[in-house]
Amino acid sequence: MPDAWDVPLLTEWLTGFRDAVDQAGEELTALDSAIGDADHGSNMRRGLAAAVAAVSQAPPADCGAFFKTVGMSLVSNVGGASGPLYGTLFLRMGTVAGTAGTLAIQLFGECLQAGLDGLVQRGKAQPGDKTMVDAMLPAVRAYDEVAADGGPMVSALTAAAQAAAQGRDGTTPMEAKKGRASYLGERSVGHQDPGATSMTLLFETAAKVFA
Amino acid sequence: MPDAWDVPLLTEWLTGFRDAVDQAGEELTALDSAIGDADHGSNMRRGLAAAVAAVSQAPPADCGAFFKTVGMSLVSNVGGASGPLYGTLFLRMGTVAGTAGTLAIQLFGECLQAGLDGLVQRGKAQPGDKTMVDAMLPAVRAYDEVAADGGPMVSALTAAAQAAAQGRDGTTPMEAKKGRASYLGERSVGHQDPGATSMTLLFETAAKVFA
Amino acid sequence: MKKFINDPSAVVTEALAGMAAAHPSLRVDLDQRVVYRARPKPDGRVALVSGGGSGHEPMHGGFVGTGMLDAACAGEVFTSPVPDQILAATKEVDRGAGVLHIVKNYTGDVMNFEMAAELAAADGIEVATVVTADDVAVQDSTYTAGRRGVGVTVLLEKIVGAAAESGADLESLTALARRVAEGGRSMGVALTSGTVPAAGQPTFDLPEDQMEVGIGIHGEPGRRREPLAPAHEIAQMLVEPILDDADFTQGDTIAFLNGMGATPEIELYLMYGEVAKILADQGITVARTLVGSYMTSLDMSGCSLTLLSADDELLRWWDAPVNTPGLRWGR
Amino acid sequence: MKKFINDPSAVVTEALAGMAAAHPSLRVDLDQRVVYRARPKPDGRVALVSGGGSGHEPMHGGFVGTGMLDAACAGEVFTSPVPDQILAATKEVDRGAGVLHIVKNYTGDVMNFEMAAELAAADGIEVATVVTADDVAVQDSTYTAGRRGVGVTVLLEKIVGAAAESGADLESLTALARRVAEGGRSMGVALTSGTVPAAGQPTFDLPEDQMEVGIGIHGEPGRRREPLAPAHEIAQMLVEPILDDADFTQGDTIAFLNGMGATPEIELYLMYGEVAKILADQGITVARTLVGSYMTSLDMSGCSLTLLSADDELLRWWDAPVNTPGLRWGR
Ligand SMILES: Nc1ncnc2c1ncn2[C@@H]1O[C@H](COP(=O)(O)OP(=O)(O)O)[C@@H](O)[C@H]1O
Ligand SMILES: Nc1ncnc2c1ncn2[C@@H]1O[C@H](COP(=O)(O)OP(=O)(O)O)[C@@H](O)[C@H]1O
Ligand SMILES: [Mg+2]
Ligand SMILES: [Mg+2]
Ligand SMILES: [Mg+2]
Ligand SMILES: [Mg+2]
Repeated sequence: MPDAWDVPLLTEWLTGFRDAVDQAGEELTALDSAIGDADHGSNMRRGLAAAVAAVSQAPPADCGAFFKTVGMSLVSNVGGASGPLYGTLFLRMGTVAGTAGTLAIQLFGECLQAGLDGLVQRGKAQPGDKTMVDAMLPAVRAYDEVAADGGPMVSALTAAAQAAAQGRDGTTPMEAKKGRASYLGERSVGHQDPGATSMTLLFETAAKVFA
Repeated sequence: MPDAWDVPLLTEWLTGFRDAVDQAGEELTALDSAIGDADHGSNMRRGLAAAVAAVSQAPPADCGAFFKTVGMSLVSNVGGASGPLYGTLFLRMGTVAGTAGTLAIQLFGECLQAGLDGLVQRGKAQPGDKTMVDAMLPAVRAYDEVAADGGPMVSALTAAAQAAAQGRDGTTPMEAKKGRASYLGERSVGHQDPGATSMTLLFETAAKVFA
Repeated sequence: MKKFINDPSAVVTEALAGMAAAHPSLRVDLDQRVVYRARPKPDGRVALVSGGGSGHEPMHGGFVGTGMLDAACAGEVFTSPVPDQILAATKEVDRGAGVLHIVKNYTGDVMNFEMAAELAAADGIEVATVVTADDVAVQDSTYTAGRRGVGVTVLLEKIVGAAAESGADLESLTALARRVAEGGRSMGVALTSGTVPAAGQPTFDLPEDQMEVGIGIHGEPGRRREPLAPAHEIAQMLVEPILDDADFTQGDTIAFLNGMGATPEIELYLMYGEVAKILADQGITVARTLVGSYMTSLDMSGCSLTLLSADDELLRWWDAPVNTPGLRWGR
Repeated sequence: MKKFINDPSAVVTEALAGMAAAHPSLRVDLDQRVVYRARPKPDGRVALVSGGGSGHEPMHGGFVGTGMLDAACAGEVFTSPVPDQILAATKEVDRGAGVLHIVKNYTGDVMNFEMAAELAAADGIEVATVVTADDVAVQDSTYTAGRRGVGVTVLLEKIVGAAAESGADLESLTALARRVAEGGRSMGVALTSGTVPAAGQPTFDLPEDQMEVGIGIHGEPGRRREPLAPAHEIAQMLVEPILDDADFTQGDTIAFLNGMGATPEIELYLMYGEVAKILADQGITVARTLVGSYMTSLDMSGCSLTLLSADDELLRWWDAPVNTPGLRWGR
């Protein structure tokens, strides 16, 4: 097995993420009920079902096309905050991936960084604002450290997933500054962020693809 | 004590009726909740408070003036069905009473008959329609029987009160044909009519004045 | 009881004060509890007076204005106004051409308006009366109180109000009003009971999985209870008894789907979509539509459907300008 | 959950179908879930597009028509529409003079409109955006998501819609819109939670003797809970934080008391009476008033107050004719 992503592996990642979100849907919505508007689970379910359908209907020719199809599906089917955020993340990964047929550890790291940049540019959240950024930022950092040492991919992704989970747990004591939870002010403290929770599932699923 | 009504005795009747309705207010409203709109108690309370205030503010010169003041107060302050019905009853009694200072057993009987006629004319209820008519009609009949035998007043009024109570009890198995209860159709069966209940209090209080 | 109120016994007067503050086009007599137009109509025109218990807002006070009512008398919550109010309003708005009383068929309303009309006549004012009785949930009979006056009242006030504005005389307005009253049929359903402020608790208890079918507008229970059903089945329950009672396949129909006070518009529109489908299937031509909460029953959740047969004249009056807080279109 | 619905996931489309059936003045694209005017405005005029989650009816679809919006995009219940809808609407209504997007300040709404605006610009359509953020319950800060856009949105759509009808260009309309957005402040309170159809149960539980103070329009809990209070105290809780945040004693004010969906008009008017008294005491001149349920939160019982500073120009646009299902006056 080559130590790089290709379209079939990306597809495995996507369907795995869809399954994980399907399973965690109630939990995501429950988290969003406490500090938001009780729809993060159904939003992500709707979007990922559409994304999986899109890539299986017209299998993308390269990694860039794959990410763009996923990104557009999320943008066009989710709505709310998570649609543009996850959508931008995948669209930017697609820009960096371009027409590449495979993404080795270095290039995939650049894709992740571009996705994170897009997410932050779109949502303008700082670390500590109690958002999905608090899971993704440490995940990308951890990935980069392992990648700087030359990999392998499974180690980089596993480190990323662990860092994401830690970041997710770290959102609980935070007072939200972005998204709907911010309207609650101090009432948002003590609740785990739903977006950081789904973001952690994304990295955990990625690690499993190479495990 | 003369065997006839005069203004002080009529006033005693009115305040007694006010007190009886005050006390039975909750019961009247509860009866009206079941088959009407839950306001017969508060309607009658409001009206009788106004009537008592009116006759004490400007004590009427004769029996006719007394009845007219009471009737007008009820018409002007009750609203709903019971306002015009009780109001018309007293106004018509006032017409027959005219400028009389006292009402002996015969004349008072004519007053009652005129009141009943007014009530029926206004409300167009037949006996058996489950209304206050089902208490007042037998009461007036019973009064007339004793009056035809020459009285005394207390016997005529006591007979009337007993007949009213019997009529009131008789409304329970009836299906309403008039008033709000009629909208319930068969669902109105098994409930005592609130208007027949307050009408019975009127006759019971009258009997007490001469007891 | 969760309500925006102060003292339950002051609700009617305080709400009227708020109406007066909100609408410079109205003049509100807070003592008599009568809502008038701030600018009365010209001499020689017939005036329209309506009224009833409070708790049905915007009806009737919200329908005072050009093209609709001249005065509305507000009774206690769910209790008809007293003759004094109606008489005062009748005298105030008479422009020498007579006054039409628009009365919903409830024993109390009918009798209080009747007494007021007698007193007004004694004062030399020509008064005619039309009584609405369009609720098909109640069996019609000359031996009973008859049907309740519900949704058609709103349509009648609009249509006859427009005709009155144009200068029609009392006799022809009365005839027009009777024609509207006779051409309308309504049916209502409730998902929850309302709460009368003075009573402090819901008038009836309705389990989560039940609804009341055949309700009026006074928070009273309906003709029967049924299990809660999807919107398309409820639409059927509204349309069917109306069509069983009268034929609407000839000519045009005005359809009015009314919210009972606590029904949000998204649900009303959804219900209207279901009703419209059935009406189309039945070959009924809906020429005009009104969807909204115009005749409410305090905070009851529910809706009622009213169908009115309408010829070209009625549609013309329906389309004519109206400018009231509750209903407003045209110039 | 007691609602007039069929399938909870079909609520938005079915309600739009009912709207289409009820209003011949509208054209509804049920696939894209966009409400258009049946008769588009003439070439050379700036078009106004708004939208947001469903469940706030009549906002926004009910505000499509002459003198207000050209198109409204309906998202899922309480979820902003996706860029595809907004882009489709923007393209459809552009008359060559550009399109103004009216967006309520919620992360999702802002981002989805932003993406649509980028795509439209790529298609050569000039798009400007105004974001409303008038809710004083939320502390304003550049480091947070900022205040929610609530009641002022309705006033803005009316005022800027009138100006757009008169032929103003995109730049001056955008400036006008910003002026309205900056001049408005709102505060809301809830007596009960609403129920999202897909969720099937109330978003939060609120005991009989408690209310939520500082709510938005998405059924979310407010800033704090308080014991249920009489109307005059609640009015104080609405007015005070608004006046603490901005001065309304100079010039004229438009006052808008909004019902949240399940609040009957009698209570709204009563509340408005209390609000009007406080405003008068504070030396605030209310030049225009709007009382009704125009921006709802499904079947939530509650209300919000919006005050808007208005100069003569704003009042002129406010008074200009408007003809939409939700707001209608003038010719
Ligand atoms: N400005 C932002 N930047 C990054 N993430 C954000 C931002 N705003 C919200 N989020 C994320 O979005 C999640 C909520 O998504 P979702 O519930 O689907 O959308 P909505 O808030 O519109 O209902 C939050 O838990 C948070 O992680
Ligand atoms: N047509 C009628 N004739 C005689 N009595 C009537 C008639 N209609 C109603 N009633 C009486 O009025 C009573 C109800 O009075 P009330 O509750 O005060 O008025 P409303 O029905 O307008 O709320 C009924 O219990 C009945 O006895
Ligand atoms: Mg959410
Ligand atoms: Mg009653
Ligand atoms: Mg009553
Ligand atoms: Mg949402």
